Amino acid sequence: MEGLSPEEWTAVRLSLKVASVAMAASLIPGIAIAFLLERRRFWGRQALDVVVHLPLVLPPVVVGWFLLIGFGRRGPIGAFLAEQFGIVFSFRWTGAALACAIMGFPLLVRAIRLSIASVDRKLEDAAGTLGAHPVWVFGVVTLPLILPGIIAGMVLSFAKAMGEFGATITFVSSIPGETQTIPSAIYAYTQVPGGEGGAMRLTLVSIIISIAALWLSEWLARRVRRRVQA
Amino acid sequence: MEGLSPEEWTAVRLSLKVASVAMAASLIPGIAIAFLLERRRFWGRQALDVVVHLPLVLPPVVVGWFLLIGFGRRGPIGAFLAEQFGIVFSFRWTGAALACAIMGFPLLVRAIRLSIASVDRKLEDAAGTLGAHPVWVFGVVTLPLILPGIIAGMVLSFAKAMGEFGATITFVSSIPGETQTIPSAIYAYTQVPGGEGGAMRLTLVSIIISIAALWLSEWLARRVRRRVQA
Amino acid sequence: QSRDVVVFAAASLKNALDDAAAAWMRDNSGRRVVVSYAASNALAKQIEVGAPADLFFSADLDWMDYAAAKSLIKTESRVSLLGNSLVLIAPKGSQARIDLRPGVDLASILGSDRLAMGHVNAVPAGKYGKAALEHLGAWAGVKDRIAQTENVRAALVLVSRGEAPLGIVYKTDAVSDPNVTIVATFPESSHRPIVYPVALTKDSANPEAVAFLAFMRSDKVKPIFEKQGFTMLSRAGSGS
Amino acid sequence: MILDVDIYHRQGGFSLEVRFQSDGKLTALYGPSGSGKTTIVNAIGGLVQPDHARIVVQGRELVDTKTNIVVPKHKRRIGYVFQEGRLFPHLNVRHNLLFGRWFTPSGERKASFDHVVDLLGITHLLDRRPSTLSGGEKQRVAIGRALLADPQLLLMDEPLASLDEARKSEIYPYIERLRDEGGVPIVLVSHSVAEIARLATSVVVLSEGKVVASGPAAEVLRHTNYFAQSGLTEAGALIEAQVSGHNAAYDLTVLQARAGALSVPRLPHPIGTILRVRLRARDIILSLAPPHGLSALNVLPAFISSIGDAEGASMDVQLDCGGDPVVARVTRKSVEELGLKPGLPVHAIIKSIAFDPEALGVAGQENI
Amino acid sequence: MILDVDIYHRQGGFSLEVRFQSDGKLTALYGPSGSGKTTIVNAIGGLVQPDHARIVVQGRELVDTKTNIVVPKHKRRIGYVFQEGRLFPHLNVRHNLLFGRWFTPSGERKASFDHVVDLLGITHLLDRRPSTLSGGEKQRVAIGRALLADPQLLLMDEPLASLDEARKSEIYPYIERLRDEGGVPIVLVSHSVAEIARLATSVVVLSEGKVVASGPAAEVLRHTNYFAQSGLTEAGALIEAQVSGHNAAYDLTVLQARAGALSVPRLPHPIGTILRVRLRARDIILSLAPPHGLSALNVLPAFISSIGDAEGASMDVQLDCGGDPVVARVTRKSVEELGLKPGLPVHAIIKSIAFDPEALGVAGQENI
Ligand SMILES: Nc1ncnc2c1ncn2[C@@H]1O[C@H](COP(=O)(O)OP(=O)(O)OP(=O)(O)O)[C@@H](O)[C@H]1O
Ligand SMILES: Nc1ncnc2c1ncn2[C@@H]1O[C@H](COP(=O)(O)OP(=O)(O)OP(=O)(O)O)[C@@H](O)[C@H]1O
Ligand SMILES: [Mg+2]
Ligand SMILES: [Mg+2]
Repeated sequence: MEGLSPEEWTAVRLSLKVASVAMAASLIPGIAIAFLLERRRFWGRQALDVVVHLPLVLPPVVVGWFLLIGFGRRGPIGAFLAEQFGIVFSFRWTGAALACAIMGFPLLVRAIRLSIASVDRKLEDAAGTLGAHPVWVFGVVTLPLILPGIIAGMVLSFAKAMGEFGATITFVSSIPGETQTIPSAIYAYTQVPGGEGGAMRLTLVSIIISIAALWLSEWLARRVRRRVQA
Repeated sequence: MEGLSPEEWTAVRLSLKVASVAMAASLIPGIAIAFLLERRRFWGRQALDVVVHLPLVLPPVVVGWFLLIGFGRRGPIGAFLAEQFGIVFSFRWTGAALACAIMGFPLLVRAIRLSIASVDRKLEDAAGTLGAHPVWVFGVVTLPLILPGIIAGMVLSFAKAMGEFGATITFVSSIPGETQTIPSAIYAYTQVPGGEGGAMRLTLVSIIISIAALWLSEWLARRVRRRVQA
Repeated sequence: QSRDVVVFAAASLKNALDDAAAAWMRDNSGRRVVVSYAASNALAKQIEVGAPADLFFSADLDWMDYAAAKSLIKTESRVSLLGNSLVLIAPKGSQARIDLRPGVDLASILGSDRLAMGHVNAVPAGKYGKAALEHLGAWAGVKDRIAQTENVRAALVLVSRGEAPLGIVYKTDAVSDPNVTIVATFPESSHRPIVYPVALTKDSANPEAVAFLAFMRSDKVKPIFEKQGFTMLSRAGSGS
Repeated sequence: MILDVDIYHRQGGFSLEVRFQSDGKLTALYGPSGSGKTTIVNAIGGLVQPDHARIVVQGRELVDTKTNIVVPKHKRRIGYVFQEGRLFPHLNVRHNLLFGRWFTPSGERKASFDHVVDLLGITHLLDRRPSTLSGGEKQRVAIGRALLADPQLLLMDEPLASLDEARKSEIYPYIERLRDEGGVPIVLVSHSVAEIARLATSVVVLSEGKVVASGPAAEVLRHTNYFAQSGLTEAGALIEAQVSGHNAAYDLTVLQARAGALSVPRLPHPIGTILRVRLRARDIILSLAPPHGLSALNVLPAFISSIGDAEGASMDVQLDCGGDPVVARVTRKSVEELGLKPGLPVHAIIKSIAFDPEALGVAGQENI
Repeated sequence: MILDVDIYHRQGGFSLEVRFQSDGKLTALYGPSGSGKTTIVNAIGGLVQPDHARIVVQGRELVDTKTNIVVPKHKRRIGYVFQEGRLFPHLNVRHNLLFGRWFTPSGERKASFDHVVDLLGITHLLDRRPSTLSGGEKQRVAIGRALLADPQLLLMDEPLASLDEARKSEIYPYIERLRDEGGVPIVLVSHSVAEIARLATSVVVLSEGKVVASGPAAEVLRHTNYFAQSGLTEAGALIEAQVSGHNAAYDLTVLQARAGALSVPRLPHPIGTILRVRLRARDIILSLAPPHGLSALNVLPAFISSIGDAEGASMDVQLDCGGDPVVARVTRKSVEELGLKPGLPVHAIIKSIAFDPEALGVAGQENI
């Protein structure tokens, strides 16, 4: 098997960037929403839960389509963000990252929720009696204790972002160097005669990246678990 | 918005069947593999971990393609299963279920793994001292304690199955009444100009189903959590 | 500093268009063509919401018409550039001998097996295939035995892997796969002409795009497209 | 009033209905398992939100459900030693110990880290994770964590339950000092009458969610019947005595109480120190005549002030030893045989050896 | 040999190196916090895999690292009361209690559920979840769970630490019966010398991972110095005595020991029952002449057999009371003033009241 072409390298680099940014950007909102869903009872909680799960339930193409409508240049949110903050998603790599982040969001949130649910609330109480404001308690007790869940969520989010295709290509198309991630490139290969080689090549690259990511995450998880295990 | 056409109803029923079967069928292997990955150190563990994650990392189309090669009529596994047990996947709803199960598998396994990791091993030890063989310990201590993770995993698996499209259509194509699930039907709508109405209709159905599924899972989780919380 | 030419093209055009773009870039060093390959419908919708495309190269007429109706393209630039033909294929070594005449009985050949083809409502090749079968009076017999795929390549794979004994794909796809044989070619009269229309988008202000479109209409690219099995439509014009 | 507690709270089938006030700097909660001790402490600490309650500590109103005052737990400035440790598993021992300190106003950091760590014998554990500690080590770290938070109220739920005697008697003086010098009110849950007698200035006896008795330690402890089995062994009188001299030759310390002079095993306290001395009722032998040729060094002349009702074989004989109330537990048989009756002059005999460290605590002002 | 333990094990900076044999049916492990008691129990229970070990219980070889024998924990038929409860949170109390029973061969289910539940006072808790129990309630359920597994070896790690005295003295007789009638060897970790003296037939004293002393309880307990602080209060002689009569009028029971007759508060045991009686060294007063007019009912004539070295103010005087070895702890001052020396005839005076329930246990055969 030959090496990757420059365009393929571009796609690989882009995919890594998109997946990393998607994972990183969804982390804080993911933790926040997981905490809300797991710990708070508020009006609209059920609805929020459903919304978070939608990217999983709906075909990716539909998600991409909603994104296109909502976050496109002429979409209500897209227009607002572009005007107010100059953040443009449409047909930019940022849009690909947004699509990937959203597709991975339910996975991230679920993993973190599971971890939050298994935190011993008595430890949080103990921290409270020692004078820690609830925000501090979250920061110095809850957060360290849910690190395994956060890591698992990040793995899922990153892996999903590496494989995400439907929503991304629907939302931001597949422009080489800007929005053509590995899955888009693989897709294009599968659509033409003789593309199998290219598709396999990129598939292998994906697998190698995911091996590296998993290895890293396991290493992190082991370190963290050793600290957390009671 | 008009009601669903008979074909659409068929797709909805099929999707429910496929998603339920996919979820149910992946449960036992999911628990087993989660347990292996989380608790045992064996040769090939890393590889197994990667394989489990692949459906997430690879574009769904590629997964479908691998399924076709492996589980198709001429595929080594498909041929074997067909000959020995008469189990045929190709162009059957069972194939759709297989595709959905595999696509949801990494999510299921991760959720269960997280739960297993948070089980207090000391309780298992205690069960051991009381005479319980490790298999029993798993059944009467570990399993009940990881129920929250199992439920979360089932939700993810079911939701993923409701939305899965790429791998399914690649593997078993889209045959009304046999393999045309909601996402396939939505896909068809999105491909024709003016099909948005139909797509929206089915999208709504998907959302309603997922609301019901989430509601059910929350209810279950609440019951279980009340039992499990120390 | 000239901008890149951004082409939104149906994914099935990848090989042909990559080669054409390479040829153009060789001839006009410093200019770049960037092609985003995706499904025609996605591309049309994207252009509708303001995608930075200069050219839209669709795999069928429906989505070009959609774009035209929404005034997303410069109508005067629209041209039906490429043509293709539809064939019936079988796995290599298949004994099937079929004459695609009106009244042809595909159902009995299929037996309990499936006929693989693109989605009959969604995928262009599926739509053409359905029309052709209807024209030949074979649709009723096979309509319950169709395995509809997300794209025509997937139908090819199904036949190539032996999952389905018959399939309907483009000739361009069939000739490239050594694992399938073309059993018969659908008569051109049995379906609407298979054309790949291309047009400049309304918002495109890139002169290079005009130049590239002109290049693609020139004789220079003819061997490139024909090498991939397409026919250059000589009657290139308004093309609907 | 240091502690003013009035709680009504139901949890499951258990209802807690307690109301007590305590003037004491160290209030002990005593009662059988399941009588509601931890629930009370949790309510004071803010971990349980009682249905109805008013809790005032040294004038600070922590809870008043009538006026909807509920000070959040992180603002109560408490140090809580939990019944079950609750160490932070992700922090090593050092950071567990220092946890409360992060949230203590820097001007109020008084407890010395080195001293507390040394006292608790956990210096060698500082870099370890809680998961690698033994049961008693965990408990000691938990005590240290609460002490180092420099609390304004210390809640201790059976803090010394799984510690050995040697370690306990090292910790007692520290708690006494906190109580007397630190001005930190302490609420202590304990099943050990000996511990309560040594440390408590007030005692609240609980049973099935109700207060059975409450008041100054000396008073409550005199009623041996509150303490069931352990009362037989541990209850008795608490009197005050001053160190009046040390006898280096015999390693003895002589205390002067109103009751008379007491020889006890050598104590580290300087002459003049006021001690609280527990005279266990079970340790006191009564003699009609001044005894001779006995190995017991302490003989206190006394008058019988009253004789309690019989409980099984034994009777509590209340004595007046020069003004100090002392109680002796003797058999009914002895009472009859010796003809003991109120007003009779007797001699109370106590071995010096009976004064073990648990029986001898430092008395703050007005601690008895 | 009931218990034959030889363990070498390192964990972190701690190294355990113990070797002891025990003939006793109830072997108590005693030692300061962190001395390795739990680690030993874990090794016996199969929760810790020692680096090198040979552990034999009643002829059953549980571990022998030399021959690679390691009986898996679920085959050891043990009942383990953990230091920290470890109840199953997903099961209610009833199912926690019955857990071990599922795995007990049906022929060997001897412990009566109702009896154990009643004894432990947890009848009203059967349908509750462990998370709603108080600390002591959890501990009682944990004890019940171990007992109801009908183990062939009972491991108890500070099982009674957070129970009140009343509850303890209800549980003691049950453990005694298990020990004497059930033929179940018991390993008990305890910080309470009183508890050990009441229950143990053999004692192993540990310090920093090493065995300091081990042997029959009566022998080890006579050496008060092993027991540091608590030794002062609790150590003493263990002698055997038989119930010879009950005095209903005074609610007393008369015991006959070789040392002489002892009057103690009324006991439930029938005449003829053999008891083990603890004579705390601190409780014994020595008199040169037979005393008169004292409230103490028990006067045992004795000869001084030896006088131990001085430890601070006190000396242990070993007595021979008609063949029973008894030890009295008196001040050095008294020894000098009374001129005590080996061979001198003296009278040992003990109050009846000193015989609290902890001091009076039932003796099985050869239990002392
Ligand atoms: N994983 C570990 N790493 C390092 N040291 C450990 C580890 N586990 C236990 N230890 C140490 O081993 C020693 C013995 O522990 P063990 O639990 O046997 O003590 P123990 O006698 O039961 O004490 P306690 O009365 O406090 O329960 C302790 O000093 C403890 O700190
Ligand atoms: N959630 C609950 N539901 C029902 N009963 C409860 C709940 N929580 C506590 N209780 C009961 O309240 C009573 C008091 O509990 P608490 O923990 O205050 O007892 P305690 O005096 O501290 O006992 P211990 O000495 O055993 O620790 C117990 O009988 C307990 O069973
Ligand atoms: Mg409690
Ligand atoms: Mg221990």
